[in-house]
Amino acid sequence: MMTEDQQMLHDAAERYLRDNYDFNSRREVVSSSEFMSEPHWTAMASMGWMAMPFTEEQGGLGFGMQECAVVAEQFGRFLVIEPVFDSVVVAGALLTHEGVNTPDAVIEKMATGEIHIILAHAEADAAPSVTNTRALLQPTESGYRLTGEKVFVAGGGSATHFIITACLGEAFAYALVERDARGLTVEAYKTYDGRSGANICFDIHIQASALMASGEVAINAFSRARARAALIASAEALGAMDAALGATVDYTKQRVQFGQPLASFQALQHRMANMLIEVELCRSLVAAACRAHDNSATDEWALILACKVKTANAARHVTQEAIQLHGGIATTDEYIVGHYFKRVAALDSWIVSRDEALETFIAVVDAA
Amino acid sequence: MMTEDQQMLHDAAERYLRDNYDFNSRREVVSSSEFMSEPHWTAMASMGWMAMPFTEEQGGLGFGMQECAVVAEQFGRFLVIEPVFDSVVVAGALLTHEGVNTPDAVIEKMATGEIHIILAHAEADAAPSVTNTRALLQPTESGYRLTGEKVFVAGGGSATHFIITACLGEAFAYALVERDARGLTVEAYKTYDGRSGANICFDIHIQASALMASGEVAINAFSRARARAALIASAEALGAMDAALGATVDYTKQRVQFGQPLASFQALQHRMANMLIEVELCRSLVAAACRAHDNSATDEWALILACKVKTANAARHVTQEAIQLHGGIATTDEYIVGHYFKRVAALDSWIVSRDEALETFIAVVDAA
Amino acid sequence: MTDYKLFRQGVRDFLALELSPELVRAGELTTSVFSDFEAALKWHKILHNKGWVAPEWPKEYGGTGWDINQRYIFQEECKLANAPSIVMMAIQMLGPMLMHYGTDEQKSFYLPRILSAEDIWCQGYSEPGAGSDLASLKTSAVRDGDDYVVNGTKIWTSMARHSNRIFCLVRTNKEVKPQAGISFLLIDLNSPGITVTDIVSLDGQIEQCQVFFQDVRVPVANVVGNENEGWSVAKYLLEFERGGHNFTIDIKKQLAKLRCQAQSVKARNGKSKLQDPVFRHRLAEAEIEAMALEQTELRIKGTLSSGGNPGALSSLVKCAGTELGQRFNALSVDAVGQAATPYHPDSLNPRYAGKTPAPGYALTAMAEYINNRAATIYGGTAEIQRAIIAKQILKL
Amino acid sequence: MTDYKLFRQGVRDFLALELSPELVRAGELTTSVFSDFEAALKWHKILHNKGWVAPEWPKEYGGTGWDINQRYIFQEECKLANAPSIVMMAIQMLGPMLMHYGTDEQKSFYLPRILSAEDIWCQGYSEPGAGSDLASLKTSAVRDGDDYVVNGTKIWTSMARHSNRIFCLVRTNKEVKPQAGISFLLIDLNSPGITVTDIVSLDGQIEQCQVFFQDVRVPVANVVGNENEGWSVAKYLLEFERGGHNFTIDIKKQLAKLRCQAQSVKARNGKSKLQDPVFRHRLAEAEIEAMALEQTELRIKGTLSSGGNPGALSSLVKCAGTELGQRFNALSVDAVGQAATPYHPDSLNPRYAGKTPAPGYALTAMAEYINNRAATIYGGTAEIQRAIIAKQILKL
Repeated sequence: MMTEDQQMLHDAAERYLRDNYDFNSRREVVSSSEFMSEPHWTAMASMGWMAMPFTEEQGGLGFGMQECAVVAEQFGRFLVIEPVFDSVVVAGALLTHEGVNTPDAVIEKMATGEIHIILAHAEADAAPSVTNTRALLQPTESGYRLTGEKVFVAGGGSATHFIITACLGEAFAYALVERDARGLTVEAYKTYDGRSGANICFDIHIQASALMASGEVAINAFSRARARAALIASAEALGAMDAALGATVDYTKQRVQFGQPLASFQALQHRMANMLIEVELCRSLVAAACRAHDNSATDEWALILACKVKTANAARHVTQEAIQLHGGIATTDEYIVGHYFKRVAALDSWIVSRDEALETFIAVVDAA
Repeated sequence: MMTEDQQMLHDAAERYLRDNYDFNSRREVVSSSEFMSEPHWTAMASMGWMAMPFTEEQGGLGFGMQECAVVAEQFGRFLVIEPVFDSVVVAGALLTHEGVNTPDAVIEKMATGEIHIILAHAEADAAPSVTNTRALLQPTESGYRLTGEKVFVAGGGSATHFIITACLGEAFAYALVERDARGLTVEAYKTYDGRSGANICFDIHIQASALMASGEVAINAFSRARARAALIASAEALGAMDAALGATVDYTKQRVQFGQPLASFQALQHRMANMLIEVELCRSLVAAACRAHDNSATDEWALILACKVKTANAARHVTQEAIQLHGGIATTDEYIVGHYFKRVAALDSWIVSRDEALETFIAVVDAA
Repeated sequence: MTDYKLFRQGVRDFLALELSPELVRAGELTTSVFSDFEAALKWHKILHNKGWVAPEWPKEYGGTGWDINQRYIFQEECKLANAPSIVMMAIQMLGPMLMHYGTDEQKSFYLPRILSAEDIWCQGYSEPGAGSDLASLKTSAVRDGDDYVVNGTKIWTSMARHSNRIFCLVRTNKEVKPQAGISFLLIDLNSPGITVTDIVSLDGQIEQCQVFFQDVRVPVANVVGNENEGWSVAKYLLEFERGGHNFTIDIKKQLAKLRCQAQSVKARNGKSKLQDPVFRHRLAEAEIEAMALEQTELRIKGTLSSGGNPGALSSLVKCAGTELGQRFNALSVDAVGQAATPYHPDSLNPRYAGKTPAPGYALTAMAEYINNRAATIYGGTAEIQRAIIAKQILKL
Repeated sequence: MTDYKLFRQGVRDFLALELSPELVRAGELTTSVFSDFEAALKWHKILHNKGWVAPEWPKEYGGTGWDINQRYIFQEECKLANAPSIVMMAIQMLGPMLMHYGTDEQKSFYLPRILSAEDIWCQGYSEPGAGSDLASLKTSAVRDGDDYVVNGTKIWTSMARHSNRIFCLVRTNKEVKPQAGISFLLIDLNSPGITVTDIVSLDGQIEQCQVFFQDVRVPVANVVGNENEGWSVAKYLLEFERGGHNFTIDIKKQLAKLRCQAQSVKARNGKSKLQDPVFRHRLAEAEIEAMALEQTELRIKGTLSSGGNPGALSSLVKCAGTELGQRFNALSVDAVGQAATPYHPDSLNPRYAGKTPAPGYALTAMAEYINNRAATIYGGTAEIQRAIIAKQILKL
């Protein structure tokens, strides 16, 4: 059950997106040369969504992941392409962790939408793990030289800044870099889920103050950012699968075959019942994992990882079934239901992949 | 497609079992104090089934696993409890492998059913692997002293002899021992699938000639016996799941609920179609794996292990569905369909377990 | 606010004091929803003495007055302490129904006897030709003076061999639509004309029976609710059967048992089966499902405590919970391998002290695996639950 | 007896000689049943010159005279060599049907033009309101002198944008039972009154079209078979569509690609994704399914070579084969992770020589994953196949 705050956030997000983010106008943006809609971005900032995870002292609303997830679920439901949470929740976690040297102004600008910051971490042939990077930070007289390459930076098409992870000597570290920094090349591209990505290549000089964190602080902050990314991915996947089920229910009720609505066929009814079971199990887990995170509960990590695995499995199953039960129409670009499938396919491996989450889950559970 | 020989074997086995091995008379034997039916054993010997895998010189019929599997499938279908193949195929493989010192008379007696020999290998806390045993063979003046314990010897209730695996120094070895050997205690029990098992405990003296094989010969023979056990288990599972599907189809056609035969409900139709898909995929794989074994094909092991994994998965799925689609009646001892489920549950871990087969499959495929 | 920690400690103290080794053994060796009857009865009486036998009942009728969390804690601690399961049909189903539909006479006569176990009840709904399609039941009750004359048969009546009474659905009017002609009747199993026969289950145990009625006379006063309104009485009951169960508690217990089994068995890699990667990954996926189920049950509990109605969510939980339980059963059998195969009923008797063919950790695996296939059949099959979900939630 | 080794070598030699790098690239970058059209057409003409474009056809009509094993070897070698897929609708379906039902004029006019690719055909069965329930189709053909006047629309007509002709099911009699009033009609897509619009697929590619007919005049001579007997003509064709495909060849290709993808990606344990135990076990289960499928296709091939009729086994293989293909697609996407996400159509163009946002091994993964969802929908949905299995094999 939602708190009053959560219910208000839910209702506001649902209303705004229903009124302003219909599938056809989304399609227009996706098929344009833009990587996202500036007007939507501005509107979303004014809805306060970008201020959610920051404290009041930081100029934010002081909400936890429970509240962010409520809005993220609506993002999944309406297939929002703007990387709001990529910036404020994921990069936000990296910039607001205790001990990180972030200027107040940066947080303020994130919270108002003036800038948006995207984490650039993955490298072409590095194994996924918290701190595996071959990019280098080398001290110079005036700061650092930062060299390397990063790939598949989700949301990177429209980012104004990147957080780039790198090794500083033996230590894991990360720096905040402007998109138009000299020596930074951004190859941006569209992604199958209507969003953007970028491969970036850099040999740049940064000031000492641009080094946000290193060593243990950086590792802890990064781990927290990953946890939050898993939660956002789960919440979005929940919204997407629930919406896909809703579309399937509606469609099968009106589509007639062999003289009857599809919804009257028992085999399809049972499959839709199975879809609902999946959705509801995920709904419980997303809420519980967010709560555990907000409360720093002892089972926080187990719940977050379980949530990631379960929502990834379920979202794949539900959106695949949604396509199958629709038939041909769902294989077209102009019909919404296949887009849920594409979005959850991209979410599956975003920052924390399903397989990685399962492997880590086992380690966490067996260590407990 | 079956050869003429195979068709004849199939027809004869099917006819004999249909006429003589109905479910009710099987139940009588199972609920008696006997571990199997002596009359059936004698009749099965006279059908020639026990002579199948032995060469003509050995007094056998010279058939391959393709022919044995045809009969084993019928065993699965009629839930035969007599451990015919446990003896002639599994122990038979251990006794007829090249380099094994088996007296002709032993093979002859197996082939005529006069004796039946069961492999005793597993130990209480030994990991399953080809040669892992803690039983000991120690040379004495007149032969060997054999000491140790073996557990879960499937078919051990009625065995006249055991093949006991043990270490002879560093070497893996096995000996042939009579059930009433002095110093051998047999604790026999019934099993959930209506068969028998035994835990045995031994400190016995055997003659030198009772040592059947040791070292590389023993390892190779054992590996071949395991391959054949996996094939027999697969063929039986195939027969059991096919029969379970047949029973389900028949039952749902005549059972009326909500004014219609169950078979007319679409959700159940689709599930039965899925069951059939599983059965037919298994049928193909069983035949192919047996053929590969008989021809010593290069992909023999991959096919056998794949066959074991697939039939175990499918048989579980199909027999569980068979119970579910029947409803309450299938949860009773007096109705046949649940017994298929119990039989395949026991077959799952017989000699080569499903998980073990999967693990080994990966090793075999990745080494190829 | 209730101090749940303190409450939990109180329950633990009580269990430590009252659960004899034999009762614990009966709990450990339970392979179905029913424990050894003798042990269950002993335990029932101990709980009754304590006043804890029917925590769900209102206090006025002999309940405990606990809130939903306390009831959950109690159930959980009983399970963890391996208390045997008591026979619940009357407490879980008949009792609430009598409170709702019963006359004052019925309530004052039957309810105390349920609590004290003076009466053991079984449930007579299903018939050989009427399972999921309950409305097609044929057992008839024909009015004759102040009695009904009952003829027909009921099947799958769990524990009928140990019961002295049965609550039944019977047909009192054949002229109307199937659902409309059914009444709810309480019958003394010692009445002349009743025969009870055992049904041997697939695991070799006897829990189910078939009950035959031949010209059995039952006083008209034994109808609950109005004549011909038995269908709505029964539906009220089914809600209790569905919502009353906490699958999570059972599944956590299964998981603990399974981890112990898997730790006791060596795998191919020489480590325990629990460290065997194939098995571990399958287990992890099931563990994750268990967490999702737990959180869903907590959600329902939250809705109930704040006075809400979880509605068909309980069908959803029944589907997910029973199927997950079966998945754990299969993992158990996979974990212990051939050690699961010996069929040795003595081993499952809490009073047996002899040798067992299988090691302790493996004794119950196969019986549970087999017995629990029924979990998706009784109390509304998985197919019926899915139909309810499709109709009531998805409005298909 | 045919020397299959020699035959295989001959095919390999031919492929090595004739497959240009651009054609191979088109094969590698194929993400659906259709390759880049330009490349496919080139390859069609090369095959036609060699006389190998329609191996399934009888020799008299321009086939190869190969036995079933040779045809399999040919398909397999083409796939392994990354030959592009040619547009098969006319060769696989229309051709055999014309041979069976066509007039001499129809045969001698159309068949050579199919072989030479002078005609490119598409298939007009489905309509917006008639998918699985094909018999409810509404496109009408009304007799007017020596012509029919056709009105209506066909949807999911693959490759219509590249075609000059369409074979259609149209309604010629509305008064009879739905199946009885349908005729099979050959229509020139250049006829006045026809409009073809593209349908953008979920993967961003255009393969499907919708074709609109407004008062299109089609000579009566273009009916195949008798008027109002189109339903049985179409059923004959559907058999070819189902039986004509060897899923194993595609799946072996997928498996090889997948192994290469998984080897290229690092997993958490520092080794390649292929050595990541979670992934490896999921892959192994799928590999085993592929072996079961292969052996089933070989069984069917055995039945066919000895003149038997595999019947509804082909429905079974279609279910298993398409769903397994989708499973491999999902494994591919899991293997390559975020490298699958870039949407960059140029990367899939065999003539593109620029930079690609994703590495070579990952270029096709997502497009295949998305596109192949249609595999269980077209050519008879998985649900229709299961209904066929239930009815024709299980007799439910």
